[in-house]
Amino acid sequence: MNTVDNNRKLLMEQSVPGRVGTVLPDLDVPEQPLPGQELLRDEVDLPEITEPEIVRYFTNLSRMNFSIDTHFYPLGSCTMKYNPKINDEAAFLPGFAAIHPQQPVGQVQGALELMHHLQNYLAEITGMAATSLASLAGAQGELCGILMIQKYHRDRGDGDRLKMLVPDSAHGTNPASAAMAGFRVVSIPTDENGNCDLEALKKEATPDLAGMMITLPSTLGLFDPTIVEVNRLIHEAGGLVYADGANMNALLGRVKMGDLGFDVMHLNLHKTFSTPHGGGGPGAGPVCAQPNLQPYLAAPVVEKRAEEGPERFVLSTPEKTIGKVSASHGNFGVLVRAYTYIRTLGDAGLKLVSENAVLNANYILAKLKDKYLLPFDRPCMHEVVLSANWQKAKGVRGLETAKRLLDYGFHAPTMYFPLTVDEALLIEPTETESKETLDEFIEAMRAIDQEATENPELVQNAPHTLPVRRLNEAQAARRPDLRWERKE
Amino acid sequence: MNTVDNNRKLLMEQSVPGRVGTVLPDLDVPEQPLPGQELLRDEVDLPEITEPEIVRYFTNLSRMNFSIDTHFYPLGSCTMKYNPKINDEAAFLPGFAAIHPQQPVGQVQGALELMHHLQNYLAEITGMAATSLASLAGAQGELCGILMIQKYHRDRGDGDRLKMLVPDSAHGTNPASAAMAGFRVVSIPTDENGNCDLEALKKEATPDLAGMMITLPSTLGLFDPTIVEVNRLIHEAGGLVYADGANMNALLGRVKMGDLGFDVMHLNLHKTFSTPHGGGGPGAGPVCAQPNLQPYLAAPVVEKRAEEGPERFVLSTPEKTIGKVSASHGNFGVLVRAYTYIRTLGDAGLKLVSENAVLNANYILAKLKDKYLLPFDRPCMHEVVLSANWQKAKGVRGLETAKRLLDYGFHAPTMYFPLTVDEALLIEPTETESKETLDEFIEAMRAIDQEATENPELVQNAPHTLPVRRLNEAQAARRPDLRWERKE
Amino acid sequence: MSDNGSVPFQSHYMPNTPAQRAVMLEALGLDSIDQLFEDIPSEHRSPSLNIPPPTSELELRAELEAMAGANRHTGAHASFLGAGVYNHFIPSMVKPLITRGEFLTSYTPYQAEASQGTLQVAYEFQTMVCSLMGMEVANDGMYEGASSLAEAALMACRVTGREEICVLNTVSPTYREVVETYALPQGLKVTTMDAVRPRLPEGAACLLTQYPNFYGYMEDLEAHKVAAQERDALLVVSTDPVAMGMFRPPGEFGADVVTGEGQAIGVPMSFGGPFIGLFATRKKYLRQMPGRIVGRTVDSEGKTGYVLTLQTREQHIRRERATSNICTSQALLALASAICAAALGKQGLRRVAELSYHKAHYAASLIGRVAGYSFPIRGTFFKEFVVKCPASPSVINERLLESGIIGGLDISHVMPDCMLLCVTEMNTRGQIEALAGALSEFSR
Amino acid sequence: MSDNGSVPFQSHYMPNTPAQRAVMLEALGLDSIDQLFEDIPSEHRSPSLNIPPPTSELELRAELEAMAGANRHTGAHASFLGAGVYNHFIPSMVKPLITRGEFLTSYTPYQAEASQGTLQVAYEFQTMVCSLMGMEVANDGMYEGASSLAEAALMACRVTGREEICVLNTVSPTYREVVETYALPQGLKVTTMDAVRPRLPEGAACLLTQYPNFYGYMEDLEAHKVAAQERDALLVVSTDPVAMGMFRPPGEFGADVVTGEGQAIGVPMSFGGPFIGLFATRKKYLRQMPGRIVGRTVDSEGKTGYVLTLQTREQHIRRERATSNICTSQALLALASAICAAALGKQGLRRVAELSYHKAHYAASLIGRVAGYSFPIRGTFFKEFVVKCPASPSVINERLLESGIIGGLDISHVMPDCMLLCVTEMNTRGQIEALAGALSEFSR
Ligand SMILES: Cc1ncc(COP(=O)(O)O)c(C=O)c1O
Ligand SMILES: Cc1ncc(COP(=O)(O)O)c(C=O)c1O
Repeated sequence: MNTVDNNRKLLMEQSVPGRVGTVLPDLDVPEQPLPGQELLRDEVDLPEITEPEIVRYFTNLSRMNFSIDTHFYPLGSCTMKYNPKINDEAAFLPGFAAIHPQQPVGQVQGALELMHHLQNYLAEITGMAATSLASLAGAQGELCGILMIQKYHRDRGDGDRLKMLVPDSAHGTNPASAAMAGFRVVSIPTDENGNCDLEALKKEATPDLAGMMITLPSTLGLFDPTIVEVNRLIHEAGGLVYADGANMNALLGRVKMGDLGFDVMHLNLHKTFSTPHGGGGPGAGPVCAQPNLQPYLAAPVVEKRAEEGPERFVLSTPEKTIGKVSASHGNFGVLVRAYTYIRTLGDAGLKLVSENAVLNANYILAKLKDKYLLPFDRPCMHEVVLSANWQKAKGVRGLETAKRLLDYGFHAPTMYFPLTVDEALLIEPTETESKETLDEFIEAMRAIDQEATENPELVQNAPHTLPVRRLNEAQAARRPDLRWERKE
Repeated sequence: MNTVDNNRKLLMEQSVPGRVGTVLPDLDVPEQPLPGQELLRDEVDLPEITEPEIVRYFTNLSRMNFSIDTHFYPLGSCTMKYNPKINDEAAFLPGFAAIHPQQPVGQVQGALELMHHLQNYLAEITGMAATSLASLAGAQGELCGILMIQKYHRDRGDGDRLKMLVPDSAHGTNPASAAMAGFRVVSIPTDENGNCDLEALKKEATPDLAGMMITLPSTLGLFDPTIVEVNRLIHEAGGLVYADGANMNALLGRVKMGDLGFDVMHLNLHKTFSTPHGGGGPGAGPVCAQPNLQPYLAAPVVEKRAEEGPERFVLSTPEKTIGKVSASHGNFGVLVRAYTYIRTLGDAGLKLVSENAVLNANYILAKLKDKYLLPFDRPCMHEVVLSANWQKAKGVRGLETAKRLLDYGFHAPTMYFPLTVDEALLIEPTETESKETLDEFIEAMRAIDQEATENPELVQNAPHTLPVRRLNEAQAARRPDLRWERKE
Repeated sequence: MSDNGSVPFQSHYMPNTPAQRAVMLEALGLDSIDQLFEDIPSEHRSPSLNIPPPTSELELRAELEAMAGANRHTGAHASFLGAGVYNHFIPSMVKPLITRGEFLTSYTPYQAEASQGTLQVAYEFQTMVCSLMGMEVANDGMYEGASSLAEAALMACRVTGREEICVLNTVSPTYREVVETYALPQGLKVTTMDAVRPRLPEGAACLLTQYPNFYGYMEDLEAHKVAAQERDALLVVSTDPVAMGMFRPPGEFGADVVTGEGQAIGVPMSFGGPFIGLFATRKKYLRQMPGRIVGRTVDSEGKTGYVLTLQTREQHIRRERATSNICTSQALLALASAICAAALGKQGLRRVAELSYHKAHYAASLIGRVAGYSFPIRGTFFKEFVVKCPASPSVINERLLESGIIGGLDISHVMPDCMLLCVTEMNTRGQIEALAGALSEFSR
Repeated sequence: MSDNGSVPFQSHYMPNTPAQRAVMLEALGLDSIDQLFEDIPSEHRSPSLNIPPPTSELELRAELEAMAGANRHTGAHASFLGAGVYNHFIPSMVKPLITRGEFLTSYTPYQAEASQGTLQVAYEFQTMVCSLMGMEVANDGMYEGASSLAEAALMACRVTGREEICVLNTVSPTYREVVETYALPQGLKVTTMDAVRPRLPEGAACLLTQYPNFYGYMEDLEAHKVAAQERDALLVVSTDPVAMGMFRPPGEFGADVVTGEGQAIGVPMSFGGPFIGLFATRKKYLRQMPGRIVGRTVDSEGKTGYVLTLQTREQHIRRERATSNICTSQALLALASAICAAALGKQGLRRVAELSYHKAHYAASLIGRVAGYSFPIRGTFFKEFVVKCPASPSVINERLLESGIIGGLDISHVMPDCMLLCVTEMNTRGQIEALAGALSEFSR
């Protein structure tokens, strides 16, 4: 169709010399002498395009996306839940959106108060002693937590604890973060039930052990019942345990990570606390810590002074801080949204989140396990990992199953992750989807299985109904075309 | 596709007992005694549905629409130009959106000031003496204007002037408004050049003549060069002339209606002044009048007092007003948008509007007249009327040509209007479309003409690519199904 | 920058550049755009235009904010002003949905296949209006409440072939004015009558009532139905849709036409507009109804779809014999109302009504205890009530404003020293008590 | 209403009702949801949760507005605060576009066919960053300016196989802190050096510079390039993209990596985030670049399309050997910047830069005339400059606030009695003169 095809013309291809996209004011002060020509540039190669064209272009681009507002989006490990509109409304209030991070604290008490409440809520939810809101995404939270562990060891003269354990099922950011902090990463296998292989773990509990990063529930969607034992083993070996809290949607109000023996963890506000993912961010990855690690939290944190006064809330630097990880205080706009979300749901609502999220996932599990291989036959948490191995036997790969789902109007599950499961399809429905939607999704999954038998080509060549057909990723990587360039 | 089909489930069909869409506060005052049961109702049959479902439902519904933000929309007589985003931003400012029409004027000086400026701008643009912003759409503006003419005659003891002339090409609201005011409507034919048939007009210039309603440029997209003569004839016969200003987009800064001898007119802010049409409103149809009719304007108007003070701007009732036409002061939110638009474009910008609008229409005319019959071979104004008569000879009707355009990603022109042109296609590109878009549209129109020759069925059965195929309007009218009803 | 003044103005709303326009003119065989305007009598061509010059968005925004800032609004003030326009809760999902370009910038859905979104919304809206009012059919919305009532009166005259419109004196005075603006010029008669046991004259076309009435009290619709029926006149009821969350709907009392102002559900007050007129009636009057109507049908493959229907009633087909001249109405606000009604849902609308009811009655109970204030009207009220004050309402309102309170409507021109107060779920207990406190300063 | 407290809480965010959950549990063969949580050690199950109860939107909105209202913001104040976060003009089209659900609520575009919108935007963003910086390749954005610079330093160490990072002392102190947080734990060395004729030690991996620098002045990139090249070190430049509207881009000076804070183009200040880190480099370092990269390709029918590419650099493939741990970044803000940059366009970005330049220099010229104020730094500045004040900047700022002015950044801890003032196109002449006027109260 014309509209879609047309819309693939890039801005620079639509540019026409002389067009303007906005009108700026005239200079209202006397003109000042310009610097020497050697400092000035000729012209900037930006498009010349008018407001109507810009609006139509980006509006139509948006229409080529699947999203939570338009589709069921059961992308495992991503917690694609509904993002309430009041959260955005709050973040856009001028008193939040139009304040500068360097204003004296007396001018921004409202913002600091909100951050202080949020720190406390997150500490309470995780059962930890304190929170720093400084880190800007999950991965940066991980880095902070790992640096805290590192500094803790160094401060105790334990600086040659250089080994960090990471389960083989872990999200890629875990080993990457540990490596970024300079640790040697050792992978710990998952046992046949999907839990941590305790024997393997014990073997690695050596004096150079700095700690372990554990995702709970794991990226297999499973709660490891031996978790307390695992944490004990690490502690016994002198290590500390980092919890990747990206999957907290399963556990809100059901268990506190602090109670299980974790020392430090991050939360993904853009998952569990429903701030929109924006096509790839912004997020926020606050870090919560036990008293032992609290002094190491990233700066700044918000403190509330005992006495009333115009500077009741202040920004402070934890005593042994690992430092700053961004120029400001965190992704404040995201924090406002998460705060609004927690206040909306309250204690009762947060508990309902995990109940519904886990029930929804198990319902899918129960309704699909006769058609798709279930690698771990036990109740899952907020997400279920299936395998398309049976379909593969018919000639249809997991990737193709996933792409075919797009034709049915559902976003695909996460594919080929965790890496430990063949042809993995990681399905996370979240609590904001209805039973009706789940039933339709289940029906589609079953229909695709049948298509794999009866008409495998249909599945193999999917998608059929989207703005583009299967894209050539190999070519993209082989001959990188990464920006528009003027044709000579 | 699933998503679209699913989305056709109505709210009541998605409703599940017990779901809630929003959470309301607890009662914070002592409960009060309720009235007797006989006054209370059992329950209201509204849906029970949650926020995520509502957002997904309406978001996906919106995606089934063509609109200016997504498509070229050359719907003749509708002036579907781009609606600037700052206009909406302005209307949503709390100081405009959260004020009550009955607040004492001292509390709303800003709103009144804006209205006062707008009154003046519109009077200046039309060359009239004064403006009332009270009428809520073009048709209500017409009614106001016609009532003003009626009252004027009655006040002069000329109450039996009961005949209102309306050209045969007029928009349906013109005769309907005249009839609503109690006038006898007499249709005046259009001559072979598309102008007013002066001979026919003269015949109707009898003592019972109250006046005439004239659209300028006409709904044929033509500026009647005899307009001054027409107005003179009506005036000579003791009548007054009403200008339907819905087509003012052609004339901004090019001519003032007041200079041409019109006595009263309305403007469609939702056309010429680019307030969004919202799928069928809101609009605003301010009325501008010459000094003779000014005292009859609908109430209220905003007056500026000579002296400074906290009540500088006041609401007042014109001396011989026809009365109020709504409970408040007009569609204020629309007025804010139009004001913002006029201030943005300014004098120079408004002139550019008509230039570009007229040039764009003539460009289409020139590029299509070899393929589509041009009933009036002369330069047009902001829109061009073509006829699909040549295509009809090949078996393809105007309606089908129009529907086929949808497949090409363009909204259809207005069809079968004006009624005086066979198989009329009324095309209004507006000034906010680029030459590139016009060229693509022209290409599509030419391609459809070729399809009409080579593959008429393709056109006859269009559209092929939309969420629904051709809809059965006859059945809709024969067996009206106008609301969801619970199946027994 | 220095040559800023001299370059011709290029608007960011219009893509074609001077160079492109030259190419287009060439295609037309013309030298200048002026040649396209030669039908305009030369002496009137290109007049001077005394409008300020183009303004940048940055400067204009500052100017608009200043003008908006000069108004006292409910964002910063408690308000007890109602009288037909209400400060009710609007869920945050409404605005992002109605401002989606596909809804905001589309036209009336004449081209059904390209407008299924707007059309399906209309069908939802019609359904919701019928449910609220207890009626059989509804249209897709009129301009606003007052003109909607006027159109109902005109319809009643058409249906009955009669010319006298009776209106209760408890109907909003402004609404009555609008009815007169619409009806009198056509030669129809408008008669105002007392709301207590009204007796309609023979040949009356209809009885217009308001429920709750202008003063906030519930009219005795049962009695009014009898009064109308005695004369074979139509009972027309103008309502507040929020009241329908708890009170028996007019349909259950046998109303023939129900109109109303839809603003209270989902639409900001915006100084009085844009709003959305509600209009519902009995099936038998369907073809006499004004306004747009959307119907469900099927496409050529049997799939469900929606279209504008019964258009032969409308001006673009029937012209001078149309049931109304209305064309553009208020579709976007109908959408806002539909979203808000869905969000409130069955439980929420009742709750909004009940919260308003209890808070209004609590306010009345507090004010009733202040010496010098009394309630001249007896009966059941919903969220508004009339208070007779010990001082001039306008003086009291000035005092209230000092406490950050926008007071009630001064109705002393119809009831001496009286104020019409409105309380909704948006008013907190603190605000209500502050109101009562401030009022007690005038106590006698 | 009376039984309000007793019904179980039903959230408007979760569709499944108790009845539906019962049906689902039955399908699982379970009696209670608790059974699904039995893997949790029983002693830790269902702890108490000390979080306030659910709050209605209506009440929460009031609370949020109160908290927001407790902050002094640029909607109500003139501001001269910059230092890396700027109050620049954002056209009104940005917000309605970025809040479209399809952009706002989609995930990272792993599923390319269902994410062409997001992917094409990323390609546009990469194009724009390259244009602004005069560089060959750019990624789809990092967290923000400071960590983006830190990642550039790490990349320089990878590329050169060296371990010493040199930073000019004119780079923002906070940026330097962040570089240290990222670099020191890995055993890398961070050395700060004077910006005047810096001499890099042998074995330096890179020289980090800022342009304009933290104090607002243009660094001599030509000289810095020579200094870096002498040691085969990479020249890394952190920029303000608005400055790129008028000043020669780092690419033209031979910069190897250019980073920056994208906020100034299209992103509100929001108390410091979310922002958007810019990252561009030379083609030869492409495979060492951190972050997401989008490439253009074709589909199976030859149609153009976009995909995430070169993912083998990234953590989800390369794990501990990835070029960075970054995963979720700031895509929505990249979108905002891309829209804003398109709206400003070639002419507009230059104009914003020039307006800022002229206004800042005008402010400096006024302040320079006030006795007691002086400029400790010589050189060309863009929109910021350092003023030495006759009184403590914090005292002066308190006084300014009384006039509705948010003053400059107090940098007296690095330069005694100095303030860093920023002026942009958002500051009117009136504001600038009011600032100068208020400052003159402290004149000596
Ligand atoms: C389990 C897990 N850990 C960590 C992350 C990293 O979080 P982020 O993407 O916010 O950096 C993710 C998300 O991608 C995740 O799913
Ligand atoms: C020529 C003309 N006159 C009058 C009208 C009526 O205006 P409205 O739809 O605002 O009532 C229209 C638009 O529909 C029109 O095109």
